Formats: sequence, C-alpha cells, structure tokens
Amino acid sequence: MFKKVLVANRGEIALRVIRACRELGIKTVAIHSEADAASLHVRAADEKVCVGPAEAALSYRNIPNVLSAAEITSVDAIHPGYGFLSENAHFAEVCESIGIKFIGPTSENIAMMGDKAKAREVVAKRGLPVTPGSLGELKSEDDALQAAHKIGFPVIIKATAGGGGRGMRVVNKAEDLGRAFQAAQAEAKSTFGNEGVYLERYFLEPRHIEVQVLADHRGHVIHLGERDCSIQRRHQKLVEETPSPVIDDKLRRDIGRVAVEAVKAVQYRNVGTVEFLLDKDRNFFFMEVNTRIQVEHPITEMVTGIDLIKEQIRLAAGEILTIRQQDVTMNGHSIECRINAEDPEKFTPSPGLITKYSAPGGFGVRVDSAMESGATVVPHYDSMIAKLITHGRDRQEAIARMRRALDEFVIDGIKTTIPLHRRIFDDADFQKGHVSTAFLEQLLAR
Amino acid sequence: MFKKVLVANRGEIALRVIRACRELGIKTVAIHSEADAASLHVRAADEKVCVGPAEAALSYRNIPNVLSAAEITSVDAIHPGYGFLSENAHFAEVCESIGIKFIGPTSENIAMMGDKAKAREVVAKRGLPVTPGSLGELKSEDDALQAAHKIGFPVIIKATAGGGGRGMRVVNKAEDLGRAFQAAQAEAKSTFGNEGVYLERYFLEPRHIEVQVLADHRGHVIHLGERDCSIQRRHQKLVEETPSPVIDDKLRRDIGRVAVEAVKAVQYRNVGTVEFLLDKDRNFFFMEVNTRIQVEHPITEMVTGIDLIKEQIRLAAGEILTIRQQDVTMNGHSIECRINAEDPEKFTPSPGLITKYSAPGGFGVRVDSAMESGATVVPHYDSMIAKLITHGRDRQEAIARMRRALDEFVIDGIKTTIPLHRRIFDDADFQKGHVSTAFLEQLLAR
Amino acid sequence: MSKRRSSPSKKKPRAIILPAAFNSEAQDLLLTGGQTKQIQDLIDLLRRNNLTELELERQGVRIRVRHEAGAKAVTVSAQDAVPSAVQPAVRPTTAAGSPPDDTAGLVTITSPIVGTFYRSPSPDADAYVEEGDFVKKGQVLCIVEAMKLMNEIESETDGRIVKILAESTKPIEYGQALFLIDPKATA
Amino acid sequence: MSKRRSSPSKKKPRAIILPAAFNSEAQDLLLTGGQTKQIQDLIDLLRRNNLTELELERQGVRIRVRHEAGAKAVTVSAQDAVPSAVQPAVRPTTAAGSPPDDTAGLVTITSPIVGTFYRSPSPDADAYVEEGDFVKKGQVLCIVEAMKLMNEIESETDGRIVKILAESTKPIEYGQALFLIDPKATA
Repeated sequence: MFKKVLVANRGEIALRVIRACRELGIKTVAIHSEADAASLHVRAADEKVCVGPAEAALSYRNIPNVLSAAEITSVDAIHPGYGFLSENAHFAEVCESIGIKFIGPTSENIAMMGDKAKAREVVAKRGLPVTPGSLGELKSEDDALQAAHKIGFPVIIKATAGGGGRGMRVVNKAEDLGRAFQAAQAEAKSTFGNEGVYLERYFLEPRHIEVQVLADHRGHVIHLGERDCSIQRRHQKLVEETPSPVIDDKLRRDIGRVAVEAVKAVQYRNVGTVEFLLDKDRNFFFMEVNTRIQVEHPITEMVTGIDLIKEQIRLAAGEILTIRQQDVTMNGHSIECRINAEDPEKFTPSPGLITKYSAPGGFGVRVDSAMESGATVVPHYDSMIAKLITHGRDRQEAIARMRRALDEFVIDGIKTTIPLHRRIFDDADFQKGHVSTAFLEQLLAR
Repeated sequence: MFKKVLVANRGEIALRVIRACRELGIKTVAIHSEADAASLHVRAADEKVCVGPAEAALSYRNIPNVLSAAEITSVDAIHPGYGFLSENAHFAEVCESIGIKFIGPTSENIAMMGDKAKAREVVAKRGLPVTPGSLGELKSEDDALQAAHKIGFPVIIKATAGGGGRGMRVVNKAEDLGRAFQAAQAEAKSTFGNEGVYLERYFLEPRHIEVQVLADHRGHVIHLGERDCSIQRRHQKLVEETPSPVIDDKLRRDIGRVAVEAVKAVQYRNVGTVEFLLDKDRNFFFMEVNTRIQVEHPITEMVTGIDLIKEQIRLAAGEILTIRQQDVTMNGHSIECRINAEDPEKFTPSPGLITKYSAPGGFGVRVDSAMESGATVVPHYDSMIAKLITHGRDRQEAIARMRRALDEFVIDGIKTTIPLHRRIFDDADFQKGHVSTAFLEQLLAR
Repeated sequence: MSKRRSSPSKKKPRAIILPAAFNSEAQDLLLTGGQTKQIQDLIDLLRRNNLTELELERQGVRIRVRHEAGAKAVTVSAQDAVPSAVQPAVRPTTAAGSPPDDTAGLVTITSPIVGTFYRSPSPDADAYVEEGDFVKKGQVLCIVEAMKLMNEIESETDGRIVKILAESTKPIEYGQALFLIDPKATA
Repeated sequence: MSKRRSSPSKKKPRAIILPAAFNSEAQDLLLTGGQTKQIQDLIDLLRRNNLTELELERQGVRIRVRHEAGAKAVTVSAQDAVPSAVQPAVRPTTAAGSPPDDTAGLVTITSPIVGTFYRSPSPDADAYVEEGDFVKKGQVLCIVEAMKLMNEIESETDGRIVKILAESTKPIEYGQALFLIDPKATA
C-alpha cells in the first residue's frame, strides 16, 4: 500500500480523498493555489505545497509544478480527484513514466474513452446497445446526412472530444443539417482543438442513468448499481439518486451487465462510470465512460457501504477486488444535492465570504464540503461548495430527510442553490419520480 | 398519526426528536428553561414555550408547567427523550389521563421496570437467566447473608430504585455484609426515597451488553441486536458499539430471544432496552430494562437502517410493527463516542462559551449535537454536548473513521473528553476488542 | 513541505492603524468582561425581542444596538465629559415584545407558571383590573389556568396599573410579563 | 405559542452599568495586551452575532468593527483633541513565515516554480551569491530543480543581497521568498 499520496485537487473532493487516506493510514500532501492557501483541504493534509497563482491553468492544471510537488514530497501516488488533471491522458502517462502511480485508469483507458466516437464504436462492435447514430467520426456533410437518414430526425451532433454541452447541435430536419454540421465542427475545434464530430438520435425527455464500475488489474470487473442523474441544468447535474425510481432488479442486472462488458472491452482498470440514456420505453443506450471518480459517487457509497475512494486507492496499489458481484447489496435509497455558490434563479456565480456556515446533521445525513464559517468562496473555480447527501430506508424517507436537512443548512454571506433544491424537492412530479433531463428547465419555466 | 408533538427535553435528544418529527410531517413544540432560551433545539422547533428557570426541577422536570405547555399548544403527544421525565411513571400516567399520548411504554411498564428487584423476579420466574442473587427486596441482614452464601462472595448490593451507581456496595466477605447492607439502605433512602435493596453476584470484568427491543400494542416484539457498552467510567457509558466484538450469530439469536421474552413477560410496549451482563465464559444474565430511548440508540440505527425515534412515534400513535424479525439485518459496524464538556483527565465539568464549533463530516460520520459556534454550555444539566457516531464495513473501518473524525472535531472555548476518546481508540486492547467494564479505569490508572 | 508550514503571501500587508490616543494605562480597560457580557445581553435582548434598535445611555455612555433586515449594528459610545447633570437614563430591559420603553421604576408582574391568561373570573364577569386602576399589594390581578386549575395572580405591590401586557384567553409562558405597575403612583 | 415567539424575561431588568471612570489619559501610542484582547472581544462579538457593524466610542476614541460579505474592516481611530505630536504606528503585517519585519523598500525574489532550491550550480561549486553581495538585474541568483531540469532564477533588480531566505537542497513552493534585495544600495 502507498505510504504517501499527493492530492492534485482542491475543495470537497480533495478533503474527501484526504479523509480516505487518513483512514487507510496513508500520509497526504495537499497542493493549492495562492487563492486557496487558507482552505480546509490544505489544513487537513499532512503536508502542503503551493503550486501557482489562482488561475487553474497555472496551478492545479500546471503539470510541471504538480509533478515537482510530488517529487519534492516523495509521494508514491497522485489522486487527481475530478476535473483538473483527472482525465488528462498525458498527465497519467507522465506519472507512470516517472514512477508515481496515477490513481485512476491507465493512460490508454483515458485516451480511448476521451474520444467519444471511438468509444461508441468499440462498444457497438461488442454488440452492446449504443445510442443509434454514426459509428466513428463523421468525415463530411454527406456522411452526416446518410447517418441521419438511417436513424431519423431529430438528431444531435456532438464533438468527439466533447463534454459539458459544448460543440453540440440538435437538428430537426435534413435541410438544417449542413449548417449545423459546420457550426458544430467549428465550435468543437475552437473549444477542444479537435473538429471531430459524430451524431446520435436525439431523445426527447430521456433519463440520464449511469453505472458505477470497479475493475482490478486482473480484469475482474463488478458494478455497484446505477445512479439516476436526470435533474440537470444545461448538462450540469444538480440532483442525483440511487436506485433510480424507474429501474427494477431485472433492468438493473441487464444494464449492469452491459456496463461491465463495455469496460471489459477496453481492458479498463480502476474505478469508472458508464453513462446511458434511458428512453421512455426503458430502452437503454450506451453514451460514454467517465474515467474519473464522479462528483455524485457518495450516493453509491451510502447504499452499498463501499468506500469508492478507498477502492480506487487499493486498486491503484495493485490489490485485487475482494468484493464479488453477489456481495453487492443496495440498502435503502440515497440522494445528493449539489449546493452551488450561485444565485438560485439567475445562476450567476456568487463568490465571497461565508459569514456563517452550519451544516445539518443527525441520522442519514452526510455533508461533503470544505467550507466553514469565515471561508471565502473564490471566483476562480467551480461554484460547487457542498454536497448534501441523505440516506433513508426508501425514497420517501430520503426525500423527507433531504427537505429537513435543506432547512437546517445555514450558509450566510453568499447566495446558494439551496432555495432551488427546496423547490425541486417540493415538486409533486419529482416526489413521484416522474422526471427526465428536461425536468429542471420545465420547472424553471413555470 | 400525530399532528403536533411536544418535546419535553433539551439539547441533542430534543433536536433528534424534532428532526424525526419534521421528517414525518409532524409539527413540534420545544420547551425550555430560561437558561436555554437561545438553544438550537428551541430554534429548530415550530413553537416554543418557556417552562421555568434554569434548575431542571423547576423547568424540565416541572410536571404542571410541562403539561400546561402541552395544553396551551394543543399537542397530541409528548416525547420525553431520556432523563428528566422519561422514566417517571406518574408523568406518563397523568399524560394518559388527560388524553395526551406519552411516547414511550405504558405507565405500568415504567413502574414495574423501575423496581429493579421486582423486574428481576418477574424475568426469573419466566425461567430466563438473571444474575444470580436474591429475588425481590431483601427484608433484613439475615436475608442478605442467606442470599450471599447461596451464590458465594463477592456480591454487590443494589438499590431497587437505583441507577447511576448510587446505593451500591460491593462486599467481599461475610463479616462486611451487615455494615454494607445498612449503608446501601441508607444511601438508597436518601437518594431515591426508597430504602429497598437486593443483591447479586459481583462479576469481575464483565461486559455490558444491551439489546434494543420494539413492541407494538398487539404484543408483537422484535429485537435489533445488541450494543456493547463496556467502556464506562463510574457506571457512565463513554463509548458504545454494535455488533459486540465477542457476540456471534448464535449468541445474538439467544440473547435476542431472551430479551424479547423478558419484555413480553410484562406486556411491554413501544421501544425499550434490555440490559445484560456477559461474563468471561460468554454466559449472559438479565440485569434490567430501560424504558426510554437510550443515548446510544444511533449505533443501532446505523447498522439496521431503522429510525428508532420514528418507530417510537409510530408505535405510540397505535401503528403496528411492519418490520419482522427476519427483515432485520445488521450491516457493518457502528461506534459512538459521547463527547462531554469535561476535563478529559479530571472529569470536572467545563461549562462555558463555545468560541468555535466545527463538526467532522464525510462518509460514515454522523454527529448528533445541538451545539454550534457561539453556543454556551450551561452548568445546570448533563455535560454531554455531542455524540460522534461512525459506521464502517467492519469494526476496523469504524475505528479508523472514528480516529480521523475525532481529529477533525473542533470545539474551542471549553474542555471536552475528545482527548480521552483519542486515548481509548489508540489503545491496542481496545482495537482488538479486549475490553470489559473495568477497561477504562485500568486505562486511566496507567 | 512540512505540516502547518505557512504559505507565502504575495498580498500587500494589511495595514493596521493604531490610534494615537490609545493609551496603555493598564487599569483602563475599554470594556470589562462584564461589560462585554452586557453588550452580548443587549444583543440577545434585541434578538429575543425582535427589536430593530436598542439604545442605552448612561453617564455619557451610549450603547446602541440596531438590527435591520439582513444587517445588524451595535454602537457603544461614551460622550463622557459631563457626567455631572446627566441623568442616568438606565432603561430596564423589557420582556418579550411587551412593555413600552418607559418602564423606569415600574414593577413588572410576570407569570409564575405556564397556562392560559384570563382577566376576569368568568367570561361574563368584569375584569379584575383595568389600566389606570389603583391596586393594593395582594389584590388579585388575573387568573392563569393550568392543569384545569385557576391560579390567581396577585399584585406584588401597591400602585397603579400602567399597562396590561397579555391578552385575555391567550396562552402564556413561564416568566411572561403580564402587568406593569407604577408603585410610586398614589390614588 | 407561535414560532419565533419571544420568550419572557422574569429577571429583574438587567441594568447595563458602565463605570463612571470609563476614561483615560491619552499618552501612549500602542495597544496594551488587554486592549488588543478587548478589540478581539469586540470582533468576536460581531462575528458570533453575525453582525455587520459594531461601534464603541469613548473619550474621543471610537472603535468601529464592520463586517461585510467578502470583506472585513477593523477601524480603530482616534479623533482626539490633541493629536499633535502623536504618530500613528503603522505596522505592515508580514507574509507567512517568510521575510523579516523590516522589508520596507526591499525587493523580494520569489520562486516561479515548485522544486528544489540550490545555491550553487553543482555540489562542489561556489554559491552564485552570498549575503552582502551586489548583483545586477538578470544575474543568476540560484537554481530551482524541477522535473529533472535546472531552472536558473535571475535577479529582477540591481542591488545588494540583504538576506537569503531558503536553504540549499531544500524543497520550495511556488511563490516562496528566496532573496531579499535592497535596490537602493550602491556598491
């Protein structure tokens, strides 16, 4: 097992990793930008290194400085968290080359899954269900038109290197396809430096379902059930839950088996998430694989009792999976709310000093956050400042618990999305589980 | 179901009950003394009533004022928490007589179990194992001598109305018995207003094991496994865990069955705890039944997923048990540390202003507390200010998690028992589970 | 980098400007512990009573505590110099949203129990007392019903009823102010 | 009782008594430990109560503690009648664990990267510079090794090396202060 791990991240996920390391008896090194010198994640670590100024490109994404920090502190491994360098195949490769273990999949895994069109192709060739559409990159407008006619309109054009909604275009009829194709290519090139695009059938009001997988170096793979992440605003998840209200044991087994086969197809290692679309008839289609720990991993931990960060570390250290698929049981129901430092109506960022911070507690309530009274939310990074997670015997109890926990949560001095979460949890459709990825836009339009 | 409940308590347990009520959609009324006007439990409730000055006898134990508060706020039921009026049979009876539901067992249950000698007798007559000793109250020194000779020395004399170590005398040989008998009687009379005493065999280094039971009004009874509460100082529990490191499935079934039969023998209702002694050969002996929710109830909640306060409320409202014995599963391991506002070495109370309060968080950590930055620990009541509870897949993980959570917990301005807890959790014997009720005194003597 | 190692700061040093007239006579404390406690008491009072502003002036010492929606201000000032003719305007703090400001020298009758307040012995009967009435020590002022029992509340003093602070038939808490009596008034 | 209903106070109205001798002879410039503690008490009061502003005024000394979202301000000012010869003592706070107090007018050379600090090009070689040396802008002061590469750190100014702040062969952070240079010194 590792003796010392550098945590190449900040905020709640850095603290989350540090906590797991402490429980495993592993020393930790925090890195931080100048803007984060007083942050809780820095104080929680055994050692700390300042790696640059506030701008992430010069600090948390600064590969030379991060690796120098790892070298001068003599760590065995680096945990990248999510975002920043976590899906950077080059970084993973350099780590491997200098003998520092990258806690995550192989650099080949990251590179292959980072090319969304390629990933679709590999999975489809295994005979697994992918969203209907083009296989591989579209070479031309003609290619696009042919593919679109095959699956029928509407279609969505996506960047092969894409993410976060950039480089996407929904096309409703053939005559709009040419212009949309060119626009998507141009946006993909300017955003990702790669003009590759592909297209898929565009589903109306689908659910976003993802499956957590674990794989050891011997190729043994298990899954820990699904997460329903349909509550999104502009492709940004806001609320996640497990189990999904629409997935029964049979469908869970089916989708789980496909997820396991999909990652086996690419000799995937460590922890990953396979994303699916679920249509109204409960058909599911592979979309992509996320090669990092997900923000919403805690809800899976709550129902399975399995500490995913510890599993990541153990697997990276070369241990084999000791949990067999039949040992995995899902107890009760868990939901996560992402609390962002944003105006809950206009969604404008709301950085600033937190004058009072008091997190909810008691049975079935978990808070993952690096905030505290007197902390400052700096404007340079992601606006998510806390994850509020509840667990209950069933969905109803998890929801009731979330509502009382949202009422207890005090974050003064800045605006947060807590009022929006209250609105979501008060909604009758949400309470019944009748949601899709269109739910939040519809709620906001009311 | 009740529409409104008055919580006749303060601090963490009042907040605990208020949280459960909120999750059930029940309105709450907090009562408070003048010293607690600014307390979190008061702010968390929907309504509040001041019931007297700081002294508990004039406020929280002031039956006329508490009942008047219940009447003027038109509540359906009263939750007594633990301590104060929770084991006062008269109070339960008056509640019943004026049509306000007492959330707990019947007044007869409380009265019978309050007489420890009587409870022993009833249970022994059912053929269940009780600690060897006298049955019923000892009438005279001769009675005592006869009983002691029958079971052999050492013996312990206890008050029938006893609790908290008062009115107890350990006697090692016959010639000391007479004086000890008289001293115990005198102390029992002055402390409890009742000179009744009985005697039992005195076990050296036993474990304190208790079993959580639930009973509905139809007489259906289930148990939720045991709690090992062997870490005590002067009969005050400091650390509790479940499952016990020395109890296997077979012993759990046996002791659980005895616990269920013991409470069935007295037509027990609602939630209760059956206390046992476990000797070094793993023989167990009934000691008594606690007719209230216990301080340490959260660890049972953590491993079973069952919310005991909600069950109390549901059962008091006349609902029947929906959980069958075979539905009860114990997942993982849970431990509780009672954090007291006390000097960790001298155990002198340390009331005062909490200048900074920051509770630990993350996976597997639960904090039940009504404290916050700026709160004042008043000297009038119990010194327990927080319960730190961890859950893990196994005992080792629960311990590792507790150690990191103890390190994260910040309570500035007053002294707390956190350093003592660190010492306990660092101890090799404790880590191996080799403890008895003598453990803490031995640790402190080192 | 060692644990707790401080990080470099590129920021401008924060200037802390110390006052000229800040003398160091050891005995001259700005606020004693007791006074800090008193300001806290004032803030608590403000909060408990849900007031907007609370001001206390005494011998040239002025303390002002203000609370606006979302913002709060506390001012403590001493305009000293002329303590001579200055009347100490010590205002007794008032209980829960009740008596008016001007309660200096008045006696507050509070409820010794929790219950329901009644101004008259029965619905049809006249009230025991009205504002402006003169009462004797021991005279019944009202009834508080608790546990189906009618508890008569008596005056602790001779004097004039300045204000009746509770409404008949309404629930009251322990310690709630019921009457303000001016003991210096004479019939 | 309705929610947020304020609780009654049964106690005697708490008189807030400030001492008559709440005054001082202004002579000294600096805060005593006791007074600093008192300002801390005021700040604590402010923070604990989540206030925006707290002001204390006495004998021409006014303390105002204000707290707004995103910024903190502590103002201690004296509008004393006789500010004459009195100089306000301004102390720059120093960056965490780095340069000493007396850095006015000095240039601090910091590390632009994370790595290992070396004062000489090789273990046997002389150090690039010593304290007291005069250096030219662009002159190499040291090496920071990162990713197996030796990065030469140059002086940003002409001047004299007042202090070398890092130890050779030890790890350094981004932004860590390495040298203090007096640019006004002349050889």
